[in-house]
Amino acid sequence: MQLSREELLKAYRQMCLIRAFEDTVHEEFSAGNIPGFVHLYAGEEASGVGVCLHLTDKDCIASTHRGHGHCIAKGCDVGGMMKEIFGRADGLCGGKGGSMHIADLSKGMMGANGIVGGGPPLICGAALTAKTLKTGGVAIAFVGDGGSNQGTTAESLNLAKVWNLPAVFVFEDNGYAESTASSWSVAGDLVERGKAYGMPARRVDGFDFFEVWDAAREAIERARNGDGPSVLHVKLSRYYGHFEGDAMTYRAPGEIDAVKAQKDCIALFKRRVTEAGLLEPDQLAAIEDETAREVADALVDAKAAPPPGEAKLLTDVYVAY
Amino acid sequence: MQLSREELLKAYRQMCLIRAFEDTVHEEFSAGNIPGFVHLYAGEEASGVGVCLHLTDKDCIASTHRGHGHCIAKGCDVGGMMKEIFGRADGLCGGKGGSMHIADLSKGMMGANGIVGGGPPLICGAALTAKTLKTGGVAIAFVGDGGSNQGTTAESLNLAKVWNLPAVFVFEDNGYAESTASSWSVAGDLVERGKAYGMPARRVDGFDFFEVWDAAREAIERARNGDGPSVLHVKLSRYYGHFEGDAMTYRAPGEIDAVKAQKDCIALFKRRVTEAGLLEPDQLAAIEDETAREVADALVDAKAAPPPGEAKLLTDVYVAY
Amino acid sequence: MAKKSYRQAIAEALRQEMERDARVIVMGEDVAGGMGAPGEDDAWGGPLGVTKGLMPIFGRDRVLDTPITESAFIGAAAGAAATGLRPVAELMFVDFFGVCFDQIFNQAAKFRYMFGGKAVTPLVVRTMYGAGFRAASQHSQCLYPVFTHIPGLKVVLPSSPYEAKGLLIQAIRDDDPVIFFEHKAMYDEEEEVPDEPYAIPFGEANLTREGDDVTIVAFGRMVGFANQVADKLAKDGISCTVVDPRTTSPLDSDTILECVEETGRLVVVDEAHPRCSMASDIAGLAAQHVFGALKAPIQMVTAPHAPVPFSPSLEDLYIPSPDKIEAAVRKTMAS
Amino acid sequence: MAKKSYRQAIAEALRQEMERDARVIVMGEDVAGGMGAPGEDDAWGGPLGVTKGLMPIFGRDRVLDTPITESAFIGAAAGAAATGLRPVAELMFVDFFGVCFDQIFNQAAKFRYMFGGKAVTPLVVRTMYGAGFRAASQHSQCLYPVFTHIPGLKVVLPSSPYEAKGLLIQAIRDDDPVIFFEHKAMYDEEEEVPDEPYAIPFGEANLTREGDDVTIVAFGRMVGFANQVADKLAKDGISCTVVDPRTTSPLDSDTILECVEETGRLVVVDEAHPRCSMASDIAGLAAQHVFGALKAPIQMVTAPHAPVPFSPSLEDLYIPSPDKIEAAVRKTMAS
Ligand SMILES: Cc1ncc(C[n+]2csc(CCOP(=O)(O)OP(=O)(O)O)c2C)c(N)n1
Ligand SMILES: Cc1ncc(C[n+]2csc(CCOP(=O)(O)OP(=O)(O)O)c2C)c(N)n1
Ligand SMILES: [Mg+2]
Ligand SMILES: [Mg+2]
Repeated sequence: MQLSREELLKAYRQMCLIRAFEDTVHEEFSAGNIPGFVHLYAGEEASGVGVCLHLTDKDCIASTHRGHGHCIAKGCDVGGMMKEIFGRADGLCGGKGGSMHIADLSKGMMGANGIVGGGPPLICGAALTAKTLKTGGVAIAFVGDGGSNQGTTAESLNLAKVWNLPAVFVFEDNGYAESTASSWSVAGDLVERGKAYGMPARRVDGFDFFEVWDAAREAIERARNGDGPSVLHVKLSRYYGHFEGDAMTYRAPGEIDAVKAQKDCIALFKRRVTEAGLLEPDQLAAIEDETAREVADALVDAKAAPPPGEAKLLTDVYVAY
Repeated sequence: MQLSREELLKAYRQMCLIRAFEDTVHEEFSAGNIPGFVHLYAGEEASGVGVCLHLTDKDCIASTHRGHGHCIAKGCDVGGMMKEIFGRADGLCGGKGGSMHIADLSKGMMGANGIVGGGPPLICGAALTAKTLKTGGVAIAFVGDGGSNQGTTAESLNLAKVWNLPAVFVFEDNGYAESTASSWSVAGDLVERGKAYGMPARRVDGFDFFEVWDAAREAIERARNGDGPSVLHVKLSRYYGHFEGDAMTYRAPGEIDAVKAQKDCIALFKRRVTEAGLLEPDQLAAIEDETAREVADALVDAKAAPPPGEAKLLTDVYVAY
Repeated sequence: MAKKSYRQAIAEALRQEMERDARVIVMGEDVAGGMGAPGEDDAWGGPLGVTKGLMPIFGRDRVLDTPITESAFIGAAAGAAATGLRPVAELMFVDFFGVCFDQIFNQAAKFRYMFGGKAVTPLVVRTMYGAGFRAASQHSQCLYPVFTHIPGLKVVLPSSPYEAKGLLIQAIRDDDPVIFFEHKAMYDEEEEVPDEPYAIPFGEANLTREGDDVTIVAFGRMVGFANQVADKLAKDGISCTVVDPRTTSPLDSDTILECVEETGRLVVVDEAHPRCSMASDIAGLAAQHVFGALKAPIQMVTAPHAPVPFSPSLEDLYIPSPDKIEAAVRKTMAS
Repeated sequence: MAKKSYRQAIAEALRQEMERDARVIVMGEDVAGGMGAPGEDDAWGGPLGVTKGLMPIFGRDRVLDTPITESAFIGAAAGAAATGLRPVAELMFVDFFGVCFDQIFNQAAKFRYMFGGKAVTPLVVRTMYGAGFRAASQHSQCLYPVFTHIPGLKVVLPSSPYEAKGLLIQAIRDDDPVIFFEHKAMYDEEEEVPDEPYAIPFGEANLTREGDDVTIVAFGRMVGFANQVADKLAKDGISCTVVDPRTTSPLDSDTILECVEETGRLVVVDEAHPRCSMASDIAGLAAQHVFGALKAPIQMVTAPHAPVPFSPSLEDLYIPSPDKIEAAVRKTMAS
């Protein structure tokens, strides 16, 4: 374990922030306060955070429809995100994008994406920019198990390898694409696929923050050193439905409760760092309070914030037209 | 070797027919008699023939832009093909398709295809029909090395495996996609890709008709038995340019001559069957004459045949509109 | 006859055609759902539940879940159609056409022409379109003008539950590739729908209102809006014909042109973006063929040339509304 | 100033902009060619040789060959554009857009709107279009109406070598995603083209002929045909204005409408299929905004609602010809 105390605190803070954010959005959606399609990341926090902890603003990520966690892990403003999800004028995207399109290019967050498999090609582009302009940056595509099958993803693996791009493909395999099990929809094996495209590939326990962090460190280092792309196949679980409103009847009774009880990534992290004496329980408790408050404040602000006015309907289509 | 004498004769006949056809089209194109984009299969005959010898009309194939050889191997009428390439009214597609779109669904030939990677999804469909209607048929996608990278191809591998379709994906790796070497454009390894999608995959020497035939037999048998899809990675060489008119400056001087001298698939076949005493030299010579004559006749007919008249311009867009 | 929702009407059409013809199969992402999962089978029926209940009747061989690979499975549907099945494939949202359009427009749509009339491709692609769901830019588009542009495709826009059932049955029986557009905001709309199967022919417009002053041509969900406006304006003495073309390709231009000739005024209502749209298509048709009968400028009511915004406050402004249609009718009456 | 071909004009624009701005890169299948191959490097320059010669000057880091994976590399170009490069990606034939359109229309085109105005995506996609090459149904389409329909894209149709150079330079300097349509049958057309770089602004139509009787609006290759017709008809005393809009999006509707107001008659010439086309787009525009000035039905000359046939005998009948344009002008004059 090579994380500094500061990094550990940051990791815990971000995971708690994501969890609090998603739990809050879940409640607000259930109460009918949030419209549209909303996909929550709760349960998968160790992946986004374990990867993004290695990144700075000059590094880029592309996310999926399930983007809130990646946004927070990449440093997007939680207040701006909440406002965006509520469709407010000063949301991170002016209320025009909503949950499925939150982005902050200044943070290297290239957007959640409503198109499954939409991100990997974009990440090849961000990696190409880094390589061409020699910024030292890397680019990471988060892709679901369902998205792993999409042709755009396969093409991107090939392109990243052929162009020797500083890229990492993180397959977040939460066991389902909507109601379809990944054990059915993903033929063969994602680690083997990465290898078949000529790149190092590693299976990762996504409940274990430290394992994610370590695998990501290795892959990102490789990319930064000019040694090309890698694949990580991260196994994890989502706690809520595919989207808000999903009754999840396709899951086994008790499936989620068992995961929560046995290997919740935040609980595992907490146990590990306290047992090892790396962080104090009250430090962690403070973070829990703090992040809960941050999200609660963001919610209050978002509810109070005004929606965009008519004048905004036709702006931002072009830089100039 | 389990080929009957009859099959050997048929194989030789088809390979010679393809060669004669392609050589003739090459000459006619060079003479300015054929318009459009024309991609020739000369040099690759053992692949199309070695695979299609296992098929009957109830089995389907989807081809590529380089489709003449697959058409002939699948039993399309050579006269109708030549007329099609000349854009004649009674060409196989009424002159509307041309070289890149020759098809004969009654023979299970689902078309050459102007779109790289266009065929594999269609073949999943033909295989699904066979499976659903229990016809006992199989479906084969021919794909180039360039086409192997296309997302449609990767998706089709996955779908064929997940649906357990009676399909075979034959990657005809002739070393180039246009002017780009497959050693560069194909990251990793095609056999590994097949395996990574969970299916048997085998590398095949495409100069050796018997090796192709055997590998195809195995894969097609597997498909017919309900044991799902396979991949064949067939290494071979094209004798003409990417399309007619290509100066091929990207190839090594002498590259093609060396292939022709050392491992031309037709010459190898001939040597092998005569040396083993399976067929007589004069039987083979007769086939050579016969196929040359058949193509020469087809050419004469095609040149004399009338083009489609104006009345045909707007027919065949719909069954009914 | 009973009241049925647009969703139920579609499901009934699918079920009845599957009963009638064993070659009809349904495929798409989670059209049954629960594939490989430990819980309930047939868990989803697509994200909005349209196909739920088919799989228990027809089994997994005829109701096929797919991985998220639209090129592969829409292409497979095209290939299956060309070889003897009659597949109904679900492209969940039409916004996803950009990952698979080749298999639709270069393959399925062109087989027959490229192959000299020898192919028959009875493919149906069902897909959701339209704004109003707060689903933002990548899940709210209309895009039927793009499909209408392509020769070889037929394009259907059912405007009510009754229309949806009859047009879907026709689509499945039709021997050409058909794209069937379901408006996601209409699934819960209800009306009387016959229990028995019936087919509504393509290329025959439906006059939902007949009047003397203005012809309103409207598509899909906009037909209902146009009818509302016509009813309202009737009280003010403005008498409107409302034409629901039902299919944009083939298009019943004869009926449209006749109506325009009778009324002399034309308003076209198209939920899609304005450029190269059905609005301009119909306007161009009239300006070429019944120019002499026109008494006033043609009015087009469309969504703006902008992506669909997420925020409800903006999305409500974005969609062509009854108010905008009414204003357009009043404008053409005033000139 | 020297005579240059359309091909040379495009190549010169690329070279000059690459010299001017190190962020400009070129990518596509075989844009240099010979990658990994034992023979000559820079062997191809694309199938018709347009980009040949760039790689030796700018190197493989700025002239990138790609595998045949349009989604990945067009998407990479979009992602690179959003992060600081100014990529010019070649989609060899526009007919291939069906395998990669998502990255163009849902990603690049919508970034700015979806992200609330914070994205800048200076992407250029160069692509070949048009019939006349005996290239059959999947290599001869126009499809610019589809791109024009999409908000967030700019669409350019250069009608001559001079136009091609100036418009491509503008495309590269432009901060929005631009689709640049090169007609494959025009590469060898020549005219005087200035040696120095120059940019032709988007959305400013060019009047290539000015007359009193009829306005012909034509696109791309059709502009030359329209000019021929105008010259011929001038001898018969029919005086035509020919408008080359240069860009279909943005569209210089002001100029078009002014011309129609002056002449009172309109013929639109569009090489694409007729439905939801630029022909109907322009017709609809005129019928809405300058209806009162119109003296005759609007005429539209387009390709038919059919795929492009291979046979030269059919393809020659398929393409809008000077004869058909002349007939349309005479028809509008006669009514
Ligand atoms: C191209 C495309 N096809 C289908 C969808 C609909 N859809 C949205 S999310 C999803 C499932 C994605 O599963 P996975 O990639 O495993 O991500 P997860 O939801 O599990 O995070 C589907 C089918 C889409 N948005 N885009
Ligand atoms: C989608 C698509 N992209 C690009 C092309 C242009 N193109 C035609 S053939 C070809 C090369 C194909 O190479 P390969 O698959 O190896 O087949 P080969 O020509 O070697 O038989 C290319 C790039 C195309 N027709 N379709
Ligand atoms: Mg998943
Ligand atoms: Mg090849």
